[in-house]
Amino acid sequence: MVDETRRKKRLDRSIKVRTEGLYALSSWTEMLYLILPRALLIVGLLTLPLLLDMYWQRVLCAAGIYALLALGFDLLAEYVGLVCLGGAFFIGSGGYISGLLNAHLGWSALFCIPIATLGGAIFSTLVLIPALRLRGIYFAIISFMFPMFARYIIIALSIFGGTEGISALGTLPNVWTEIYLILVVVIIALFAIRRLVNEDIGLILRGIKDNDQAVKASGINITSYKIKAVFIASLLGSFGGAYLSHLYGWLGISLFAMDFSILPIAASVMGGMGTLAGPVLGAFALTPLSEALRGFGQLRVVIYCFILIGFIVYKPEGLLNYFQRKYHQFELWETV
Amino acid sequence: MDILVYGTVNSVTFALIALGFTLVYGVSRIPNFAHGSIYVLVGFLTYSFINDLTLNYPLAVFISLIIASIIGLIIYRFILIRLRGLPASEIIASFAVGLIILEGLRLQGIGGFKGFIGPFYMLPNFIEGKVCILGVFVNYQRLIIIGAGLAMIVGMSIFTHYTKLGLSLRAIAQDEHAAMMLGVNSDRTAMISMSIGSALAGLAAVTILPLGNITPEMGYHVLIYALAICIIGGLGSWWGAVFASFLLGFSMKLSTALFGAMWESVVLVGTIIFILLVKPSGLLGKQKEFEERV
Amino acid sequence: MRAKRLQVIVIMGIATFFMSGLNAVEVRAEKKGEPIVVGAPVPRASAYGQNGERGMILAAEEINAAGGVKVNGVMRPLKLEIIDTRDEEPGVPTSAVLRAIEKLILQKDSDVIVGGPCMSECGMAAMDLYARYKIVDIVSIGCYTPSWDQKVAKNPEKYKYSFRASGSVKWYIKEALDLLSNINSKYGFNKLFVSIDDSLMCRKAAGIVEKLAKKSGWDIVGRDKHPIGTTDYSSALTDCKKSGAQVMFMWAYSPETSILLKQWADMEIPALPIGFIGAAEDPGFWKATNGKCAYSVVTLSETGNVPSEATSRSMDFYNSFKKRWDVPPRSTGCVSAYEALYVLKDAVERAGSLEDDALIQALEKTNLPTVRGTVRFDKNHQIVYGYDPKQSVLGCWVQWQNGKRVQIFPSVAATAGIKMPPWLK
Amino acid sequence: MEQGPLLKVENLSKAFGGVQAVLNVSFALKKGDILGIIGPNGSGKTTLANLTTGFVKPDRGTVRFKARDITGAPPHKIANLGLTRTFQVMRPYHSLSAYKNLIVPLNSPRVRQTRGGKLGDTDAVAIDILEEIGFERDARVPYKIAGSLPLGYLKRLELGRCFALNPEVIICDEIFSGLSMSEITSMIPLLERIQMDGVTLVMIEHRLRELFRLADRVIVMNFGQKIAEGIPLEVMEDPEVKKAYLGRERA
Repeated sequence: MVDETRRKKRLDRSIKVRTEGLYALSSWTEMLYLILPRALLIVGLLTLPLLLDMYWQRVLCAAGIYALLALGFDLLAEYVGLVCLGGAFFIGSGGYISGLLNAHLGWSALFCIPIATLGGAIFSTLVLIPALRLRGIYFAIISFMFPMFARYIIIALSIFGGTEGISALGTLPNVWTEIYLILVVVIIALFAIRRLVNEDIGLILRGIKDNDQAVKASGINITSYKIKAVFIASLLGSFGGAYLSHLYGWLGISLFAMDFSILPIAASVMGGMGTLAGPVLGAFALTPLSEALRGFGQLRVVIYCFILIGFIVYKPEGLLNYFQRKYHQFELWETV
Repeated sequence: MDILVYGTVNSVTFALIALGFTLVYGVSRIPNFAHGSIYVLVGFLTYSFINDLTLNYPLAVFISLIIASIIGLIIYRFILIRLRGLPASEIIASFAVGLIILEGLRLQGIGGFKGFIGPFYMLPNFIEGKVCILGVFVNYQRLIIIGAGLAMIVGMSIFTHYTKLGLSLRAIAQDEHAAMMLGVNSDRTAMISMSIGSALAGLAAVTILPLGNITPEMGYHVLIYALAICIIGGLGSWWGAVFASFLLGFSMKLSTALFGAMWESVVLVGTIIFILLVKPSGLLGKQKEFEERV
Repeated sequence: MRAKRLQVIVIMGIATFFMSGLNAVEVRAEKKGEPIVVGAPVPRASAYGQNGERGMILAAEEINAAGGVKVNGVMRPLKLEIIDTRDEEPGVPTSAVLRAIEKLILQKDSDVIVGGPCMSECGMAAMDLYARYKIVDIVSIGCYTPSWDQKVAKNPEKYKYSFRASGSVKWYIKEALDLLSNINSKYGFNKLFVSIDDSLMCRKAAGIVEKLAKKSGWDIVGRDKHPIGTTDYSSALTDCKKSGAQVMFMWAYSPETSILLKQWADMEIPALPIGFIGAAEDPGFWKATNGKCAYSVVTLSETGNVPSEATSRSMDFYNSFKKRWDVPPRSTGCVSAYEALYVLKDAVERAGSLEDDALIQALEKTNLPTVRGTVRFDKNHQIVYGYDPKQSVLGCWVQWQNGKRVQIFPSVAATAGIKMPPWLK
Repeated sequence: MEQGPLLKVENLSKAFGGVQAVLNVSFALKKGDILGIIGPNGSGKTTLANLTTGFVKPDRGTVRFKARDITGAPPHKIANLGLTRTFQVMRPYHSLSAYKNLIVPLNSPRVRQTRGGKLGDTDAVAIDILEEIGFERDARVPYKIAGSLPLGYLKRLELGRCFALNPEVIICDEIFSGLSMSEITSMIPLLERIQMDGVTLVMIEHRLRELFRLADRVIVMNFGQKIAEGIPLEVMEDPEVKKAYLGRERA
């Protein structure tokens, strides 16, 4: 089937080469070439709600939450080497703190969300600290256990509304606040983290992933850097949780549901691990996909999984890397 | 007494569930998140063979186990083989396969398939009846579980120590590169380990399931138990897994007796977290394992 | 090259799936007026959800066959939009369930919501959604929590959109106690053994039952709390036998309860099992236990799930359900979901429009004789249960007799008396 | 005036499972020394380095650095005191360019302190250090991705990573291994320069001839124990040492 005498060759586009050195920018086309993808993402995300009907706007809100989780997951997995399967724990701690503040103290949602974001992040970071020295699959599994543990504790002690949860929490002022709050946070988080990983702290984190021994021998306390990274990731997750509990005005043990741990990872894998923007893109593709499949009723999950596996197996580089390649390079066939 | 006898049964149950998972992880470093689904699938397959195709019991069990091992083979050959060394992808892909199986079992109305909904899918006991041990009534099925568990542990250790295939499995588990240089085909061995692992999951299913009902939700529990035991025991170590099964089996029974059943799950997860934090190498883990984990 | 072709095939496959998948469950109706869209969130993989869904489809088909719903002189058919909420499945967050409901409201333009979700956490959270989108809903599958009507009572203006046609645990407990009193006065039994699943909900509920039973003259002679998943009950049953209990009150939803009842029969425990036994509700239970479940008494929540002459429509419903689906109705959620569509039809016809306030007022004034009695809502929008089919709707306690579930309580609807096992004299 | 030893190790022992990796090893290091540690494979040299720098906790014994007990302290604390090391297995942060590799040590508390809290342009500092260590700036070597560098540069990079920390002691774990003769020849002056800058070196080595050109003193280890210590050429005359080396060669 495959033609043995030809092979595919990939070459960088000349404009890519020209724009690589930052000081060499000389024309508008080159500027545009650099800015276009970023602008497309920002403008695209910000105008999307205006084009969609109300239901898809809601889906977009949910996608935003998954995007934040995926971003946090990608940061931890690809830049620190901590494969965290405990996204639900961040969601849960943020959601519960915000919801409880709102339900018991009556503070408004807009006030509770920032407090819960910070509080949830501090709480989940503190809880995860003892686990930080673990590596690879071991950290993955222990982080997978934390949300379940929280869930069982809440059921066993019957605290915070027990199995029924608490509903009728305060919601956000209006539909536009709901949607733009999350989108703006996603965009800010994405660019802030992209910036962060290229700062010194980002380099140190990558160093920890590549070779933690050498980092230790360089006089760096790797635990404190890991804590910082986990804190950042849990900030994102806790914000997502706090936001979610006010989006629907509810809190309950299903804030710790496995979906919040697994889906963001799927999004990262699909979008392209390690690219930061990829997981965000993945979340904004995967969540609507899962909603679009609702028409199939029960078959939905099965089809969804097939698509996912197809992606992982046949396009393991992920969406973003694929697009990036197409953007920066062209392909031609050459004869051997 | 109650605790002693039933704790033992509980523990052996755990060991049966976990051994297949440990084998796969030990040999190929693949966390098979579809383990629980295969367990449940074998239960339903056996049920269907007995009730819909009216096969006799041992034959039904035999065919289901064969199917399970083929499924394990397929999962590795077509999916996991391309993902070796990417833990996140491995987890996602195998979990997705598991979900497909579990959700597939519940689908209604496709090709006349009714879906396994509701609580009434049971396998018959091998032998009905019970005996009295130390003043506690134990039915034969539970003794069979203990027997099967012991047989499996002994069988596996003979297999891995004295057969060529078993030795190559162990070689891969200890040092993949060295083994490959010595001519052990890593992919083939991993594939075999997946199929044996799946068959072991199936074997666990057919011995344990006659005690209760089969529901798709069990897939998740089985997966969690398997993870828990492997982590606590030290991965790849038979005795570690067995030891961890006993630890969990008894601590869960004890917590039920002391604090009430709702603490059972808390104790389960709490033990895992505690052990990983205090002794990250697992209970019987060695220095090599420690370095790998921390 | 090959990869390209594979891609094309995959894309085409997905496209076909999309097209075939849409409108998968649309009930055919005669084309007259514009259809009334009824959104139905249902956990399709759970037995309760499946059962309720069947009830609703049956009702919609019947209504449409009879011409539909008459709104201002126009006959409008019902269009049932069923969506799988997947609540009751592990790993699914409530927010995903709520999003499914939002899809019904926002995208499918549902005029009303009828059905689930089943889980209390989801059901309670959904109320806020209905208030937000100002859409009337009739909860009719599951969601039995007593907090539901308390929540409406707290803020009746906000939650005026929500009605509950399924029962509240509160009433079911009262029914159970009345049944016990019946037995007490008829057989003179007064020794009660309580056996429950060790879950929060069961413990709470059984605690209330114990307290009230004590008040009405029962002796609690023993207790057994078994962890969910227990598969051997011999020691508990031995205790029960020793305690001299005459009635074994159960509250258990784990499927393994079937083993308990099998062992009960094997050991010939002289105490009548009565209670909330999830597994024993299923029509297949007799076969699953090889008939050893005989004599156990269980509630199916709604008259009409077994043949009964309680009202003129009880028998009709049972027969047409069995004809449509080849299986008898299971239990909880089936009749109430079926009736909910008739309640809706009645209210819309009286209101003459689908406008919220008119519909809510009409629903509040509902007084509709139907399968399990007469549907009326109290001031908290909770359906009124009772023992008089002309004033309220009836529950349904059955006993397994000769392979069949036979209604034995409430007395108006009963088709047989309680039979005692031969070893209980 | 006679100073106390900079690094003093007493009776260090460590066993892994049943294997006694290091047993009762003691040595002292004076400022400005170059100390060589030699011994056959598996004689516990690397473990000794691990024990000294805190990567492995000793079962028994003490490590004193500048008269301070650092036994069992975490590696990064020890590094911040000025005792650091290279690794036998080279693992640079291969996805980063060479100079970015030095950003990591430049962010350590020690560097911040010694430079008065002001780092300025860390990139520039990093490139300066690399140039000092033998990366030709003109050939843009410091900008290359670390993963693509040849072994010689990797060893220098590893040394540079330690050097960036402004250390007082560097323990070099087999820094010559795998290098060609000419690479080693160019490495020796570099090490000498580092020593002249006031850094005390401990060299764990297999290449005896090259080591003897540098080292003032050597320790010989076998089976986890110190069997000899002294001036390089004299030590080799020691019968124990001969046995350890020759015995191995005969086998």
